[in-house]
Amino acid sequence: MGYLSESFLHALELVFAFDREVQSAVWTSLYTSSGAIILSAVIGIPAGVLLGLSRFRGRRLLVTLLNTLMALPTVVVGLVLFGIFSRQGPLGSLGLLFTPLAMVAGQMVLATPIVANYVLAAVKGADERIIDTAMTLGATRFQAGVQLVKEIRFGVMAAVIAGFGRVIGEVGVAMMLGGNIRGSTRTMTTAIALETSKGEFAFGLALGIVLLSVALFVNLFLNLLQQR
Amino acid sequence: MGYLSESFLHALELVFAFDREVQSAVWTSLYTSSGAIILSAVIGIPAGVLLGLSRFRGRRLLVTLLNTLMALPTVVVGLVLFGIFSRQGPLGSLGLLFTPLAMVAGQMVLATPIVANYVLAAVKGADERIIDTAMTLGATRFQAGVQLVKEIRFGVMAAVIAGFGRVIGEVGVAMMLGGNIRGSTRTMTTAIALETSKGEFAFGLALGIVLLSVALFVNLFLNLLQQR
Amino acid sequence: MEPIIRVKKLSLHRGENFSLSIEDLNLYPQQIYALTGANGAGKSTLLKTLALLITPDQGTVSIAAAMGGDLVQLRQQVTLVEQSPYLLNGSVSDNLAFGLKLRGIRGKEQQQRITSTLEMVGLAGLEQRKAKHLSGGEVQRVALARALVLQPQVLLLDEPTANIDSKSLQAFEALLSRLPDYGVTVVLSTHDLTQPARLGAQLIRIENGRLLDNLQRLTKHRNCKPTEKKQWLKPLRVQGL
Amino acid sequence: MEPIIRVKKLSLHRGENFSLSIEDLNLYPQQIYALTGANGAGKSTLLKTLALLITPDQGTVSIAAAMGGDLVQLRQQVTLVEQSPYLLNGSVSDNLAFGLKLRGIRGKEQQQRITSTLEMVGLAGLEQRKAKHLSGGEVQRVALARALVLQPQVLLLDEPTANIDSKSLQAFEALLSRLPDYGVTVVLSTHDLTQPARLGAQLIRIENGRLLDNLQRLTKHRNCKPTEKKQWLKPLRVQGL
Amino acid sequence: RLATTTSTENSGLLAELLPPFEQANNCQVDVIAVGTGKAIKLGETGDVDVVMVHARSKEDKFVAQGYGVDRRDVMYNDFVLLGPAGDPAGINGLSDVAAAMGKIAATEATFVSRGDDSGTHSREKQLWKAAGVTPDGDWYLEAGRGMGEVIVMAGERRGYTLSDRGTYLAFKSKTDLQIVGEGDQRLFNPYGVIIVNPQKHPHVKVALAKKFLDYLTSKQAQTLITGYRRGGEQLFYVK
Ligand SMILES: Nc1ncnc2c1ncn2[C@@H]1O[C@H](COP(=O)(O)OP(=O)(O)OP(=O)(O)O)[C@@H](O)[C@H]1O
Ligand SMILES: Nc1ncnc2c1ncn2[C@@H]1O[C@H](COP(=O)(O)OP(=O)(O)OP(=O)(O)O)[C@@H](O)[C@H]1O
Ligand SMILES: [Mg+2]
Ligand SMILES: [Mg+2]
Repeated sequence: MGYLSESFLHALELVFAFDREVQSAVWTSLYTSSGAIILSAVIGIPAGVLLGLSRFRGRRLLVTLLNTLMALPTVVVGLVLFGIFSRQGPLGSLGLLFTPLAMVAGQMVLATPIVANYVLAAVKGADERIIDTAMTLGATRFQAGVQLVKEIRFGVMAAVIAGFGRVIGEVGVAMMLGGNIRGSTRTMTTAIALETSKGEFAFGLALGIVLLSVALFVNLFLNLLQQR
Repeated sequence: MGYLSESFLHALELVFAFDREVQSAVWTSLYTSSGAIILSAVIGIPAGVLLGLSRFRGRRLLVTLLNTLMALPTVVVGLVLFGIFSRQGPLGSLGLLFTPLAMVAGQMVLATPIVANYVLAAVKGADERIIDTAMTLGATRFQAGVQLVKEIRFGVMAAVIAGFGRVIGEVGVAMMLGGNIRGSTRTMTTAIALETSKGEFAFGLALGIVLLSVALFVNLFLNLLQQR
Repeated sequence: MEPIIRVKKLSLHRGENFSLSIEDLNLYPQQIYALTGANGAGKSTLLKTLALLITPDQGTVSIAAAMGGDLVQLRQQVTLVEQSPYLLNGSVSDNLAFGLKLRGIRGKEQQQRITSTLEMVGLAGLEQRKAKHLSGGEVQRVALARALVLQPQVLLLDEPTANIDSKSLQAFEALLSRLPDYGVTVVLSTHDLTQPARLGAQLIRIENGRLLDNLQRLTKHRNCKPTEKKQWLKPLRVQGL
Repeated sequence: MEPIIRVKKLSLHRGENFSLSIEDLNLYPQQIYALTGANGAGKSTLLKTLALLITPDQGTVSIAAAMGGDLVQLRQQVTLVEQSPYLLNGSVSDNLAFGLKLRGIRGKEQQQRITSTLEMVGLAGLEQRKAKHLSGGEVQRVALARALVLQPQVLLLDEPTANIDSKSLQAFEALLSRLPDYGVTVVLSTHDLTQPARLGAQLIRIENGRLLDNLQRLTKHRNCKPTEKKQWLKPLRVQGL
Repeated sequence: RLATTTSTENSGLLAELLPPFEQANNCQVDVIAVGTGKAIKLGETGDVDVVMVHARSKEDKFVAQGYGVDRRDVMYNDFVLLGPAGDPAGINGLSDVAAAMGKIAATEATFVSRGDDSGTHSREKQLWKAAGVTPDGDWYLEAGRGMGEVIVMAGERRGYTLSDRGTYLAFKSKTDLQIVGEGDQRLFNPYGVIIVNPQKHPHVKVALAKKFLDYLTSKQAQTLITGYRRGGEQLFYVK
């Protein structure tokens, strides 16, 4: 138990010491997660809107499948993409394995169902008159969808925040596809996992506190963005 | 790459062979996750509603903190609760470490912010007249809140589904607090992690497919529940 | 006679551009009051305040002590039908049942009250319709029925006949004008300046958040005999609807 | 003269209880049509269908070829103001700008049009108000302005004066009755049976989803000189508002 | 409860070794397979009864600090140096493992290190020291992962790595790495078992733990250990 309080001091030290390795891990975490969440938003938001608005046979089943994808364990995503990126896999020649790009791809796979589901729920809860209003004012279906997203922007922002939280805090994909290589693909979470496996619980926890602080700053920033 | 197709066959085999160990892992996954999500719903739904409706100084900051909690890495939750449940920890005498109960506690910590955030977003997107309508018809604030939850039940169900997906698919907490003990705390995800670390990729992936099937059934069930 | 609602030194801001301020306003039981004024004058704001849904910045809205102590008990006796009413998810009958359940009225009595109230507003047989699939006028009728079925002491109606068709209007007005005989006090807002006279209502004119007349003085009462409250649904049914 | 909207053998189901079916209905340009009927008769449904927002189960709604080819081009010329309008998040002026932006009207011209249209509906100076913080009548005015500012060829109005205060009503009616002079065809629904006459409108009576009169025959036209369309905002401004 | 390294559990040995003991004593041994460092930590916190690891210096420290008692040698296995098919550093056949490591560094051939303070990592560092090299640069990847993962990584990157034989055999089919160095004295790796000190943690089932240690060092267990085969190869040896 002693390590709980110990780790707080440790975290403070880490932050103020600007330890180079910690900095590099923070930076890797940040840019892979940001890249992944941007891609997820680009795919997940339109997917959620489409699924929320359209009425076709099998829609319910598709929604249930999308729900199920939220249960994708990171190890499974890691395994599948590993198979694809590995030298014997279909994309092996690109040499993406154990690079940040591979991590971005894996995290995108994790975050997209989350973003899409959140947006879907927001669309279902939105006022039914929005689409008709936009269309009678002369919008195309696409423009009406864009306006809908603006009307439910609180829900959309929540979707992005949830997806971001998921990827910056996840370790399985980062580990399997990034490889936790010091100075290149070591993220905050893989560093935490490493320290923990070494038995350095206090240091691991300290890194966890640093990670949460980083996430807090990102969220504060997104919050400001939304307030505008 | 070969293991991708191989694993599908393997998964089918596993399901039809009713392998005792797989059964036990499925069962452990199911009941710990269900327990955790029920507790999370009990805490997270009221928290989300309260936070969505109330107006007080610092509310925005609290929401941002809640958002940040979604970035909690499973390892960190594992570490902290480990410190609490371990023999030297404050609750050490209960001997909860490496039992399913400890896993439920950890998963609850992971899922509660997700449920609360989802519900919060749904409340913010809900029609503003709901609370006033319920109150002028004679409801107490509490009854009005309950009615609000009923009105946004699609969003609430989405919250529960997202939280469930998060916990049934996560491995860090299950591993650190459960200990992946065969026959007692081995879940689908820790089994997958174990097989993967053994190099049994196909078997790990097959277990992943079984896990997703289980999640699909749960979601179909929740979907039916919602349709009523 | 004691007023049933007494507003004193009320002041209330909404946004930067509007404030409602009422020095003194007494509403007496078994009267009909008609609130008129331009768009944005503050009619809806005043009604919401009387319904105890908005807490004023200053001043008080007090309700006759006889009606119970706490806020919830009072709200159960003062029911507002909003200008653009929100119907709860579910069927028409679910909407009417909501308030009844809160008052412990279930089973057969609930059923009967719902059926007769829907008949009263011209929606007989629409019990099982989904509330979200109604026309504008039907929504307004359901909202009115949802309040009437609770038989509150004070009924606050925000432009209740705005979307009602011309054939039913007369029947509606007949219904409203007879409510005081059953012990109900009615405050409604309207843009139809001929309506108050038809209802035998006292005018409350509002402009820019202020009352135009001193209404403390204007207390001439309609005469009506208080009746057994429980029975008010039956005799009220209006044939024409 | 060619009709601007032609409805043929239209049939349309909503839920299990209502169907709209219209054998034949021709609407001619620069006319005002007033749709009347009981609550639930199908007025709003018909207007939505004319606005090309509901696709009928059978039959067709055809719009004069001159107004453009595809659905979006047509919708840009046929604008509906709903009975209970949805205002977009943002300011009043954002709401008016939305349709203008879609038509590529930006900058100064956008600004001018918004200002003069808001003046027209009596909301001068409310540009920056948040749309979600308006009163019922103000919402209806903004929704009307949001359609007027687009200067569509056909204006469909669902109970546009239901929540408008009595003082402004006359000015509104004057505004509406002069629209045909500027090339606009107006179809409005109303429960005020004296309104059609004041507007010089032709009655379309609807009951239970069916037209009561054969309107193909009724084609007597108001006479009005087509004017330069771009100028219609200026002369329309109504002082009284 | 037994905390042990992942390699022991993953090799499958425990599945052979434990049942006779469990039957004889009518108990169940909960195996918690984690990294060496964490296994020792679990012992320190008293969350397990017995620790079985392979990192002599850490074990000694654990006992010296009073966390553990009654350390015994159980068995040993050996490390192998793995390299890609082409053997770019040309070390195949060198019997001196330190020299081989020196050559890898000299040619800057890719080397993937565990980088996690595990028993294997400690051994690797000792070997670098023996070779007189401070590994650094683009060719030296510190992965911070488990043994199996590191073998796979080295395979993907066509690099060298140091592994225990058991894990290599388990991953043999997943990689094209081959053994390029083995048999050196410095590659032997003893496993020890330690009972968590009951004076620090009174709830430790010390009697049973003692029986377990007795069992592990008994003739019966030792034959099971030497008899254990994986892919036709013997993995563990006893003194
Ligand atoms: N989405 C829907 N699903 C099922 N029924 C519907 C739906 N929308 C409307 N209806 C029904 O169709 C009928 C016609 O509705 P509509 O809104 O066109 O009436 P209206 O003439 O505009 O009435 P009002 O004067 O009350 O506005 C009503 O009985 C209504 O209950
Ligand atoms: N939540 C709010 N925030 C800011 N301003 C508001 C809010 N609600 C109402 N207002 C403003 O308060 C004023 C009075 O509104 P209210 O709804 O009481 O008017 P009303 O008399 O009911 O008008 P109408 O006849 O149009 O229904 C309006 O100018 C409106 O813009
Ligand atoms: Mg109002
Ligand atoms: Mg209508």
